[in-house]
Amino acid sequence: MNAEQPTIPRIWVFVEQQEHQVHPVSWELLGAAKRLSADLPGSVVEAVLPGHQVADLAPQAFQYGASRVYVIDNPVLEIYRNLPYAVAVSRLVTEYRPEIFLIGATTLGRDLAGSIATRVGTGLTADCTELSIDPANHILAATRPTFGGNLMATILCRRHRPQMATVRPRVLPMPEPVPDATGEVVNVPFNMREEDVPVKRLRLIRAKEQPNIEYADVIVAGGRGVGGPEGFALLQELADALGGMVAASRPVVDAGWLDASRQVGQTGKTVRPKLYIAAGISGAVQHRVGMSGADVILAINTDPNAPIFQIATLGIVGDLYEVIPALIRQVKGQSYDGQAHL
Amino acid sequence: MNHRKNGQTAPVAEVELPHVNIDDLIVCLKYYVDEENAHIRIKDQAICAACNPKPCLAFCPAHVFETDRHGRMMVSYQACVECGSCRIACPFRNVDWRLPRGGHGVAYKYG
Amino acid sequence: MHAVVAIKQVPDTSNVRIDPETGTLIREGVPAIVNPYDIHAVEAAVQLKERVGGGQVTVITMGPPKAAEALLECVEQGADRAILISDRKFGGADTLATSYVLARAIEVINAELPVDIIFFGKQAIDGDTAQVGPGVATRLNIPLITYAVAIEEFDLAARRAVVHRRVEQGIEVLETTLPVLLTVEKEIAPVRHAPLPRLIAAARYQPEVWTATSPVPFDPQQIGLKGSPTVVGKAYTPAPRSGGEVISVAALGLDAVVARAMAVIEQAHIRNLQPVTGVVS
Amino acid sequence: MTGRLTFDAIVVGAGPAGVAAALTMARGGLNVIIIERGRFAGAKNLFGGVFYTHALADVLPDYWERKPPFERPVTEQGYWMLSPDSAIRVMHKSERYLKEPADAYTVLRARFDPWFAEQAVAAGALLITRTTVTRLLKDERGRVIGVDTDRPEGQVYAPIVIIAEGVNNLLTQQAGLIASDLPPKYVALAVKEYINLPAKELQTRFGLSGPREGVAIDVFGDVTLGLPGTGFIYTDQSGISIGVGMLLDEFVTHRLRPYEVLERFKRHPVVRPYLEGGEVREYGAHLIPEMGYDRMPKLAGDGVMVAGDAAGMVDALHREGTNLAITAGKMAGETALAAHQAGDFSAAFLSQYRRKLEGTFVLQDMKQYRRMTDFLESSPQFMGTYVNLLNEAALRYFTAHGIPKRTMEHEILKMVRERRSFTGVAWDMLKLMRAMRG
Repeated sequence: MNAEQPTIPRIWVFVEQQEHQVHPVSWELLGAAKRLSADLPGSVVEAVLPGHQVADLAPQAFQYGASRVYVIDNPVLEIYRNLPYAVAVSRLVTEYRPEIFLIGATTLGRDLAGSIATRVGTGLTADCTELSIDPANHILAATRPTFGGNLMATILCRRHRPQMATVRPRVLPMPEPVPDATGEVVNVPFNMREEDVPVKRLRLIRAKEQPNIEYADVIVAGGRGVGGPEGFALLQELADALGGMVAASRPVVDAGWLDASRQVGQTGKTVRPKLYIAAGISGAVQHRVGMSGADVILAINTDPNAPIFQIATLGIVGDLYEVIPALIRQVKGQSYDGQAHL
Repeated sequence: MNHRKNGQTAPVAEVELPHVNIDDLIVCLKYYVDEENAHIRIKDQAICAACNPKPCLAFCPAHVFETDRHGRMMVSYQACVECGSCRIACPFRNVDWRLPRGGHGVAYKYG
Repeated sequence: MHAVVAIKQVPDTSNVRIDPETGTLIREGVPAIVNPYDIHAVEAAVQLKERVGGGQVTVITMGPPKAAEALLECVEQGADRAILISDRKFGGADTLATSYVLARAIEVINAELPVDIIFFGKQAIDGDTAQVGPGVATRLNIPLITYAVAIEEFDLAARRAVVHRRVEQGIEVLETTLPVLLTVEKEIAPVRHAPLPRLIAAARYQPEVWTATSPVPFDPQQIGLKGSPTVVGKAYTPAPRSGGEVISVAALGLDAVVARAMAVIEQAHIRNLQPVTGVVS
Repeated sequence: MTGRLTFDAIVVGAGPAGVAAALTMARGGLNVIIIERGRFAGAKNLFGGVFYTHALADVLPDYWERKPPFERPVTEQGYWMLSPDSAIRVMHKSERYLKEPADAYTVLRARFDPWFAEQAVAAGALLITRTTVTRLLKDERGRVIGVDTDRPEGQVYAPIVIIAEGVNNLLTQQAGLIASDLPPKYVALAVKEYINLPAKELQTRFGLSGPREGVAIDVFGDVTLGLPGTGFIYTDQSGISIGVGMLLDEFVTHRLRPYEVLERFKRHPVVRPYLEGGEVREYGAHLIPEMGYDRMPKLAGDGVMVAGDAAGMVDALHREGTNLAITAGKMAGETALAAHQAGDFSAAFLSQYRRKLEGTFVLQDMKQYRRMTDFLESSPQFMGTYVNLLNEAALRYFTAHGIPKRTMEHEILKMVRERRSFTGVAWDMLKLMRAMRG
């Protein structure tokens, strides 16, 4: 086998593509791998790209920081299925023995990572939000929330390699691509046949789902201060502009302005969006327990003493009917339409 | 119903009670909400609309009852602690109150 | 038809609170429940049994003796047999060690009565790793379908099933051979109110208890702390959220306020969002 | 499943009354099922009371060896009489309270009730939780023959049903033992908070020397804005139970929010220092039946008996309830045993349940204080005027330095006369005596 220089610490990133579209988390991970690499002397950042006829995606991986891309090309990899992907990637891992292997904590990544870790017999830290290199012993410190976000745990994998982690999408910043970056493409032979795969995809139903605020990345929530059901049309417009969903506090739902499935809080739902805009919500504890896990909270309220300001990233004392239309204009000008911008 | 004579009553009206946001209190309670079945319902909204001064808005210890701005009585049964006050104290017996489905509703941790 | 369901007893994280003084978890009074996804897995197994006209549902868990309560709830829900895998030696297991123990137990159960389908909840709400199910499928070398939402066909004679699975783009319809391992979403089967006779049966049921050595030995190198490559370096409570700046339209004017708000929205870096639903173009 | 689910006896509700009944019957060899709607026994229970052990010892003589999860023994008890800014405190502390087991303990119901239910299970009773009894099953002659629950295949049959459903007496009404709902003038609404405090801190504040001492305080006067009702403060192991209860009618009439009345109590200058820095871990509300002896339901019908709050077995004056419930549950259980022996489940046979109770403190006390609720409701001056008066008199008394004592006494008397005429006072005293005597 061509396991050249096994002493080079390789930091690998799994490049997730479906229908020839790379999931942005892969680039976020390459950015993270670059940062880890700086703390791990002599290390290199490399990407693993399985699929069918995907070699043309390799240059993107170079632009986001990979010095080498392992392309595994086989028709059985055209549509993601656990077995062929797990076998292909595990073989590669066994061959090159990377030091660290990062995978996006997406539906696909979560399906795949556990299978690879089990095949290779190594440790896996799932669903991380923070990665760093422990300066004392040069191992990966992977931090993840647990107990519903109430506790953070930093997990170490001391003796087994690779140190595997899946990382949530969008918790790490998107790196700036370097347009003329290049690197080496390694074509990895993989000869599984379709008849060896026990699972077949019969069809894909591309369906709009039922609205579920628990999965929304952007939430625009309104409270009693919105004044009535009419005001929610305005919030909906902002939510649409940001690619998000509208939610509400208890009084709004009690008043029948919005459906109970939209209620955030102790007797409603717990949400954990990237961005939570609270408009006219005073912020009783009952509401705050349902949304304080949001990454960024923007609160708009006329009452400067509203408790929501105690937890807001930015609090705006003002009339939401003045602030939100102005925000909508700005946001529309910058096309936050919820689509990927690559 | 109340046979107390005026003048003997302590001057309750003069007392100012501190404002409490009930949501801040019920936040510490554990509920197993029965999403499908509301165990409290208003029998006839017209009766609530005509009711004055709607005592349930005050006496309910979980502030389950609230009117929207059109005067409709809203019931957030999810916050109910199942005391049963509304069942017997609604002046028009207009509250259809049953016990929540087994295992649902409030579950006290201390009691 | 023989279905095995692996479940976990978890603290109800929706009720976990942080002590503001000490910054530690308040565990007192936090109820232990069957992991919410797992109870749907049990329900799915029971409904499948009803659909094919009979069979057995075996439910297993690895955990402390108290986890027997969780098994009893599964018996109420319709499980026929319940096994508690409990031993101090299993303590401290990470996902790799846990998947070893469950896979080994399923092998033993399979030797007694061949297993056609294995159910897991999609993840446990205390750890949220979603890794044990995939690990067990890999160890047993059987097909894995995660995030299953429906079983369209289940043909014991032909040894095949058609399963719906939730993915970012929509619903994937997969055909698989049997046996298969599914990790399930709640939609797979709504949990029914268990019949009273089942509650009475469960109240009188004693789950089997398996230890690290009996009735079958587990490899001591692969269980508990020894079998776990990962360790918790440190655990801490996230700093309580504190408010940032509060600015007012009256003081700064609308334009300045909106500019600051846009900067905060930028901070959420939501520009590279994948749509939650719909087509990735 | 086929075939009826049949037991010797069904108990509805796993509170103190139901568990005492089930325990008694299980020990007597009956096949008993207890059906409880909460997730566990005690999940729906809340009280602002003190638990008296005498009744427990009666059903479970070795209870102490079974390590009941009590909070603290009551080694000091008494009354605080609040005016808006002051308090007169009459507390009794005695060496004689310091014994084990003690006569009275503070208790948290979600901890105590599961333990008590476990004792019944250990005796052979079957406890089914998370199941709500929706109605009584009757035969063509109207005799109770079982219950229906909200579970599929949820009908259970037994020749005897003991209703211990608590204050919301839906089944008691269905059984025809009481004609209608309790009117809000005979029901108290109590709200309570459990406030967490480290045991050491708690002991310092209340002057307790360790975990084997505890305080129970009944509070009158300003706590209920002078309306009929009481407040209470009890020390738990590492926390305080604090609450206030008033007749539901008072909340209705005066449009009071119960939690705001409680908040006002907590902010009282005399109360606040005890709670400082504590964290509210739980809030709850519950009704207390105060219909008194004369309005109690019939206690037995054909195939059915009722015990505990459902039967109105509360002595509000002495904040007793659980002990009445346990004793009544035991008597109902014994009656059921006798009925099985005789093969007679008729109302006539089961009426010996009531006769047994008449021989105990349960009905004797209730009879004695039969007029208490009516009295307090019609004489609010006991809660308002007199308590304020006492406080002001005390203030004069303790601060009247340099004023001739005769003048001070005169002033105090004048104060009394301004608030209430002497004849009024005499009349009140007479009414109070009558209410106390029954």
